[in-house]
Amino acid sequence: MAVANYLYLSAILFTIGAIGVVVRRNSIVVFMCIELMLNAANLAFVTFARINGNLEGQVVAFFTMVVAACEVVVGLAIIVTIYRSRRSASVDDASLLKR
Amino acid sequence: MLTAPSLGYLLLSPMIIVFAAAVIGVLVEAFMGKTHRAAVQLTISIGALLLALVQLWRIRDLSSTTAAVNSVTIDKAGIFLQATVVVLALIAVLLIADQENFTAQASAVPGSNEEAVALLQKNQQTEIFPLFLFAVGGMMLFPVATDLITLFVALEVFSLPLYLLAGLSRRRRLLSQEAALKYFLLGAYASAFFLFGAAFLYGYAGTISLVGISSAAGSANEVFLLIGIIFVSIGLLFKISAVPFHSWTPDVYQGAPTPITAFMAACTKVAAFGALLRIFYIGFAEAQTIWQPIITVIAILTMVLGSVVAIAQRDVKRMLAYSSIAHAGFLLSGVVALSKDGLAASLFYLMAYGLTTLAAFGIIGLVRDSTGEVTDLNRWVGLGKKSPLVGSVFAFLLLSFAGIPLTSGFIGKFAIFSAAYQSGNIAIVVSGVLASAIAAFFYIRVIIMIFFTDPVNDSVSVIIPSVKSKISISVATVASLIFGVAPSWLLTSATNFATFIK
Amino acid sequence: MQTSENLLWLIALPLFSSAILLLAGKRANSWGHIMGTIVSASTFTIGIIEFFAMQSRSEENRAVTQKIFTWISVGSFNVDASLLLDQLSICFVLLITGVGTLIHVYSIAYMSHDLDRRRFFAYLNLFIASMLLLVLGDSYLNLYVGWEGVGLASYLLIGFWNEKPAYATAAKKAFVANRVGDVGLSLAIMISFATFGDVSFSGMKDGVDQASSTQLTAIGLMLLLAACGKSAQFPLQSWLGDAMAGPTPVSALIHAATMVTAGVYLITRSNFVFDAAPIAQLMVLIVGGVTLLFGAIIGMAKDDIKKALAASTMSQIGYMILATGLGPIGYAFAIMHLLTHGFFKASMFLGAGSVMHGMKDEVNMRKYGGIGKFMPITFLTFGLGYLAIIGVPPFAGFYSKDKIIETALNEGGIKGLILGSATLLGAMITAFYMTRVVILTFFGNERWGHKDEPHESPALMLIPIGLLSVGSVASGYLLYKGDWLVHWLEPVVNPLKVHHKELLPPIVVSIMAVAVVLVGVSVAILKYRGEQPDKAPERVSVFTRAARKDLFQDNFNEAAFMRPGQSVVKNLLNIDHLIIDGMVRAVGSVSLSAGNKLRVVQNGYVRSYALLMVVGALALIATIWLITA
Amino acid sequence: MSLLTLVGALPLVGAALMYFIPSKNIELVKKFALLVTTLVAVASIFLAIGFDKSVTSMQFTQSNSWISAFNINFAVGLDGISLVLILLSTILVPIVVLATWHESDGGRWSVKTFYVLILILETMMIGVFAATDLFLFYVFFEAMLIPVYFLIGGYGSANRSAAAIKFLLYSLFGGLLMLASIIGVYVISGNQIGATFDLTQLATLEIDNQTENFLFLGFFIAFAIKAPLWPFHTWLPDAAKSATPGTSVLLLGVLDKVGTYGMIRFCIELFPDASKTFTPLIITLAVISIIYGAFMAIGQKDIKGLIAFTSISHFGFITMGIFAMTTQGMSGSNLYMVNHGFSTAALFLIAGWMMARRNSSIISDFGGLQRVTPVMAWSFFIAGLSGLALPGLASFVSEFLVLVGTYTRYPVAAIIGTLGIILAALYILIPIQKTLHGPVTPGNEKMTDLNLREKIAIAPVIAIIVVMGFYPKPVLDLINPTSEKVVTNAGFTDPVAEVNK
Repeated sequence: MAVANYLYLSAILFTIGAIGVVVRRNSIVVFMCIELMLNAANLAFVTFARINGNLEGQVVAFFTMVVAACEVVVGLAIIVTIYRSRRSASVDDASLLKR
Repeated sequence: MLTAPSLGYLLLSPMIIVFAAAVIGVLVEAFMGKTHRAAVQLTISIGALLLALVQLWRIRDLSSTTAAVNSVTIDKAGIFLQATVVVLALIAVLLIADQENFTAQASAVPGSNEEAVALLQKNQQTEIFPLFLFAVGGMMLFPVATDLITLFVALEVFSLPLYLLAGLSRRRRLLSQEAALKYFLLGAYASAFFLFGAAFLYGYAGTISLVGISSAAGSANEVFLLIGIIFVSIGLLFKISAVPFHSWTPDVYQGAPTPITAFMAACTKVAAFGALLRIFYIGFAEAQTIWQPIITVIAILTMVLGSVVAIAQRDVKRMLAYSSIAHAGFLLSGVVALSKDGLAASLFYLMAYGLTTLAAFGIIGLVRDSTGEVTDLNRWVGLGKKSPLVGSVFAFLLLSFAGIPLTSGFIGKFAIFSAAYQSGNIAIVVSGVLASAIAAFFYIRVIIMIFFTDPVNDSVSVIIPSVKSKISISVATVASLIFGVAPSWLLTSATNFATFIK
Repeated sequence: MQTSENLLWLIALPLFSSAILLLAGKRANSWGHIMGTIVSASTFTIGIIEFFAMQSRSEENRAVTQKIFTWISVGSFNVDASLLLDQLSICFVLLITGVGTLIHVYSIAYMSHDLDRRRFFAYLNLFIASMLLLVLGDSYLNLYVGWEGVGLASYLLIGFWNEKPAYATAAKKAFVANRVGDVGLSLAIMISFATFGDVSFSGMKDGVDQASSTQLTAIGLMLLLAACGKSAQFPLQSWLGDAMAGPTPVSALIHAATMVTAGVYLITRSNFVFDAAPIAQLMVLIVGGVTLLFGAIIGMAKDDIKKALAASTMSQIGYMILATGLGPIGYAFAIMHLLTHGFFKASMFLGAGSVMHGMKDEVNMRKYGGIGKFMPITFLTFGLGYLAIIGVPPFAGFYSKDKIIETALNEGGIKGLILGSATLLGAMITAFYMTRVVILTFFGNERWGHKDEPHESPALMLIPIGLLSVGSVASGYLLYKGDWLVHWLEPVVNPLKVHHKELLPPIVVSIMAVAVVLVGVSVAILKYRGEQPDKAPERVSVFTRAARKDLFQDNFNEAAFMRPGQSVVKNLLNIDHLIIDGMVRAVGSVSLSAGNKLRVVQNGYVRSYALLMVVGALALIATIWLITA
Repeated sequence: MSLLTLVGALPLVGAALMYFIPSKNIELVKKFALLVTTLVAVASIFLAIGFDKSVTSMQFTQSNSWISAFNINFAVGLDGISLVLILLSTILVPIVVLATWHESDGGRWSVKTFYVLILILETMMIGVFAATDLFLFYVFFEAMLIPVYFLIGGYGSANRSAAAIKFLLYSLFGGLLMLASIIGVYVISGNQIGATFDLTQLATLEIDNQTENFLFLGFFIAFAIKAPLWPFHTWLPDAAKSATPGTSVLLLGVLDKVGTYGMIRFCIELFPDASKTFTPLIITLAVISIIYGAFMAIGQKDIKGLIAFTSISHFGFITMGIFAMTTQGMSGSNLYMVNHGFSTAALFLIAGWMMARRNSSIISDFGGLQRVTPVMAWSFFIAGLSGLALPGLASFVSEFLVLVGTYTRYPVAAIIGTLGIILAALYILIPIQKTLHGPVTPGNEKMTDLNLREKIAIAPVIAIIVVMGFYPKPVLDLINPTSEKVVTNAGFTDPVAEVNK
């Protein structure tokens, strides 16, 4: 299998994630979509590491995972707090701030 | 045989101090009783920032590309930007120190008993200080980071605390939490774009260092470079609130606790622009024919849209949010200029804008009624009558935003447009001045409301600020005034410090 | 050229006097009129002294100058405040100060009941100063100052009783009409500067040979326009009738004897321009001819004694203007008629004032009748003036008018025929309307109803009238005798430069002139003998109606200028508000509504913000793709 | 430190000293303001005495580095043009202070604030005319707006805040366009001779045509708004109607002169070629202003609006004279700036007294004032006569010089402009008839005449109007050398008279 295909896969995953953020309402799902995008980027890094023949990309992937984990912590904290206040995880409900 | 990587501790010391203080802050939060905790936290924060500043002063003439292996470049511009962040943070922390803006217990459900009890018992949590310090640390790291992963990490390090800080308001907690959620989701979304772009830059250059990307010019995979530039730019443009990645700004500025908005508006801009400048000046310098036109268009769109929409705002924080969008547009002209002058102008502008912004939001925090801050502009009418001093100061700050001579805003605008003109970007200069004219309209409208409209008889009043706020606001205002009347020192410094090394 | 230190005093004395009277306020009420009169008399004295001094010098040394200071000096534009007294100006100086002084004296009595008499004298002094500056200025710009100065004095005096809105309006009308003429003078000066690089009389005279005829014609036409404004010549004549709103001494001094003749002075002074600009000269003839008939026709229908006299003034100045259009010889005759007219018209105006004084300020001749026997002296002096104006030998008007008719006829050809007929016709009409005035006023049935009997005016009024009527009897002959005036003015206007062939012997012309006068008088006597109604008859011919309406001059001005002007103003007010300011406001409201529209995008939904980012990303990709492709 | 700097700084020092005067002591505040402004006037007269007429270069110069990063200097100096304008400003201010003694009493803010603003404004006015550094000029030019804005907005009459904002936005818009041009000039200087804002150096730049045209326009539009020239004028009537008479005097009499001054000092001196290119357009606009302003003035019902529109007409004359590019036009325009300043001051101050007494600014509310208040009426009348450029009064000399100067180069424009003098008669005499003549309008019977303070305030203005009409030489002597230099440097020579060719 050509290495380039991994890039296509990565692009597809990223696109799915990006579209998911736009179309889904549940904040958890939205957040998962973002994670999907991050992982798509990870995939690309790893692929490029392979293409370029150096390890930097793989190192980056590890870093990204750590950072993503931190992001999950913060993100879930926020989402949960909001859920407790509003009894809803829909991102559309949080739309008091506008215009 | 592995050799341990050598770290330039002296050069990194400012950041290390701040991060260390943040960690200590976490420990204090965890183990210290509530009585003196706030004071200790504040002392730690101020102390760390002052110490960092001193360190920055000591290393002001040093530079290195290998301070942290190859990930961090300490150079003149980097030091200036870090110093700017620290100075602004110092002023901001005094605003933040007014605890009563923040929820006593973030975890408590708004309006619940738990919350009420915590308030009653003065059981105020002080996690904002460590969070703040982490953010400051990240902001210091961001403009000096010279590889993609460090940039990403720094971005997240200062963003994640900010997401949380945005949700900590004591009053109108629903709005505050909403702001946090929006900021978080959109920020993470933008980070994903950034990371994806970083991947493609890596693919293009075979290295993650900015210098490497720059020297890989002419590599076959031009497409990777393009995708990389676009996506990385999106991540950065989001942080500086450039159109069309600006939507979060008004909502978050409005929803977040005002001291946090102040901090965010001032320092994030410095950090993000610092990184933006470094990436575009170092990493993408060779590809300027590609990005310059795009950034020019974005800059123009940003100034115009920011100014136009600001006209229609009824909320003073939202208005300032749009104003910050417009200013981002002005600052982008410095990026487009791609010259030493452009860099120097940007450095000056960031400092000047940051000071003015801090003071302005500081003042907003003083206008209150029984339920808390009043940000509805219609209720600001006649404020000049109620408190001439606060009215005048705010008017002065607005004039500075508008770029009237004898304010720092004017010098900044002049510097940055000169640089843009010098680099041949006359379109941006003309749009800039026209947008400034539009912008002047809404700044002046507020001045009219404050001074020339009779106050309606309602409960809005200007509270007497705490000493900390007083210091903070007056330092920022006076600095803003000095940099308007006698900007020579800051301008010369900015020029002297306007070098990125590779 | 010799200098004289006295000239400045001619202007300075009355000017200071005027200023003192105005500044002193009520304090000067008791002595203001005395001071005004003394000052006026002293200017006359200076004038006399200068006249005799001048006469005693040889012909080429007669003119004297006095440079007072450098007024304006910018680049090549240099104008001194400098005065020139030559043979031409001395005539005017004497007329102005002489008649002026008499009228001052007259006014002491005439205005004795007016609370503001002091102010009146201040204005009179101001007028004397301005008028003297007008005739003494050695450049067009200096003349211009006097020119507008007399306009101001005229404005102030016409509007002396400006509590009456109609009077204030008349004053304003006079000023504005004069300003139209002033445009001409301004432009003439500008063209002169562009042409000659100089605006002084002597400088321009020296350069006239090198100037192109286009420029000279333009200057001439503009000067004519100026003259039309000041001298109430067609088409700027309409203000003069209304100007009779001023106190009668004013009408006599300013609107009969002196100021309105400034146009004649201007053209005569500019003889070197007109002599070199035939088209302009022809226009002068046309304007003069038209006005002399125009005024005469209006004069036939006027029942207001002052307005009838004003129409007559207009007509007589028409004669003078016409004469100035006749070339070198004409200037002298124009000045001669101007001087004689100054005497007899002033005398008649003052006579009219005397009648009004006796008739409780009634001006309508239909309410007069048979006054002659109550006011014998007034009747006598008025009669002398009457004989002078209609041109009965040997009264003054005969000599001066006769000469104009003669010169006009001598033009020869169609031009001569037309001009000659016009002047003769004018003379006939003059005889008619003046006879009408005399009959309606002094003869016939008494129509003043229940009012008190008219009484003769006090001596202080009668003496000036008497002196003036002496002038109206004798001045003509004195000036005519041995072509005195013609020779006197020769250095200024070169009347003898061109030799005119005489088509008709002078005596034939004189006989013709006297004949038409007799016709005019007879017709008037036939028409106005017997009882006259005390109201103007309603059923009159179209011509009479037109003449009563001043030949529709006001209607014309109203239709041609006032109403279009008003609508321009009205429309501009709207345009300014709706379009020009509107565009500005539109920019504001467009920005505001754009702001409001764009605000809607900010709908609060995270998803749509994300969508906006995606769209932005796609737009960036598309742009880059376009750039690099 | 140059005397000029001292004169300029004096009002600012005065404003600072105001801090020590208790706000309650209104009379002391006013007296102190009067004292300071009078001192400034006296000091500025020393400037005139010490001024060497034979030299065309800047005098009383001083240059200190201000913002070294941009090579910006605090550089001031005087030539004939700026000297007379400074004299105009410094003489008018104490007169305004004295004349409008009670104007600030009913304002939104304290009387003290009013005078502090006036004093600050005076410093700015002096500075704007004295600056020989482009950047410094711009700073004064823009910063000046703020005190005026507060003076209009804080002490004006009805509709003041709308008028104030209109004024400010208009001016800011122009100022920002100018800023773009200033940046352009600065950058070009950096490329050619080393970055500088020094005016004499900037005048030596070689700029390509297209760029020069754009830079010129940036400056010109700013000044055209300030002046104001048709069609940028609509802010002025609103501002003048809403401001207090004293503010209006400073606004029309001095501040607007910055526009015409700028046209000479910057548009023409820095961009002679572009000036040449745009002259036809500008002359056209000027002529339109003359006629348009006059017609609009005729149509005004409000006395302040009337004076504002007459000024627009007069500014048309000034602009026309400037761009006629002849010595006469240039000197005439300069002189006109001074004369218009005093004439308008007289008109506005007296109109202000009339309005204060009647509590109305509608022309038709007055009537018969000549009977009731003769001194006031006479003063108004003389001011009006100067407004219609009656020979013998100040405006005439300047108006005539402008027309003559224009005629030699642009005859058609001058001819149309001359028609303005007919309209001038209408727009002055109609209101004079309505206010001073006719029967006394009900409500005016008890009107009081000018008191001693008012007489003292107006007397010098009237005296200047009269003296300048008869003897403008001293001022022309100051102006002429500079005017000639400007015209020559712009590459023009006066047209030669036909007979001398």
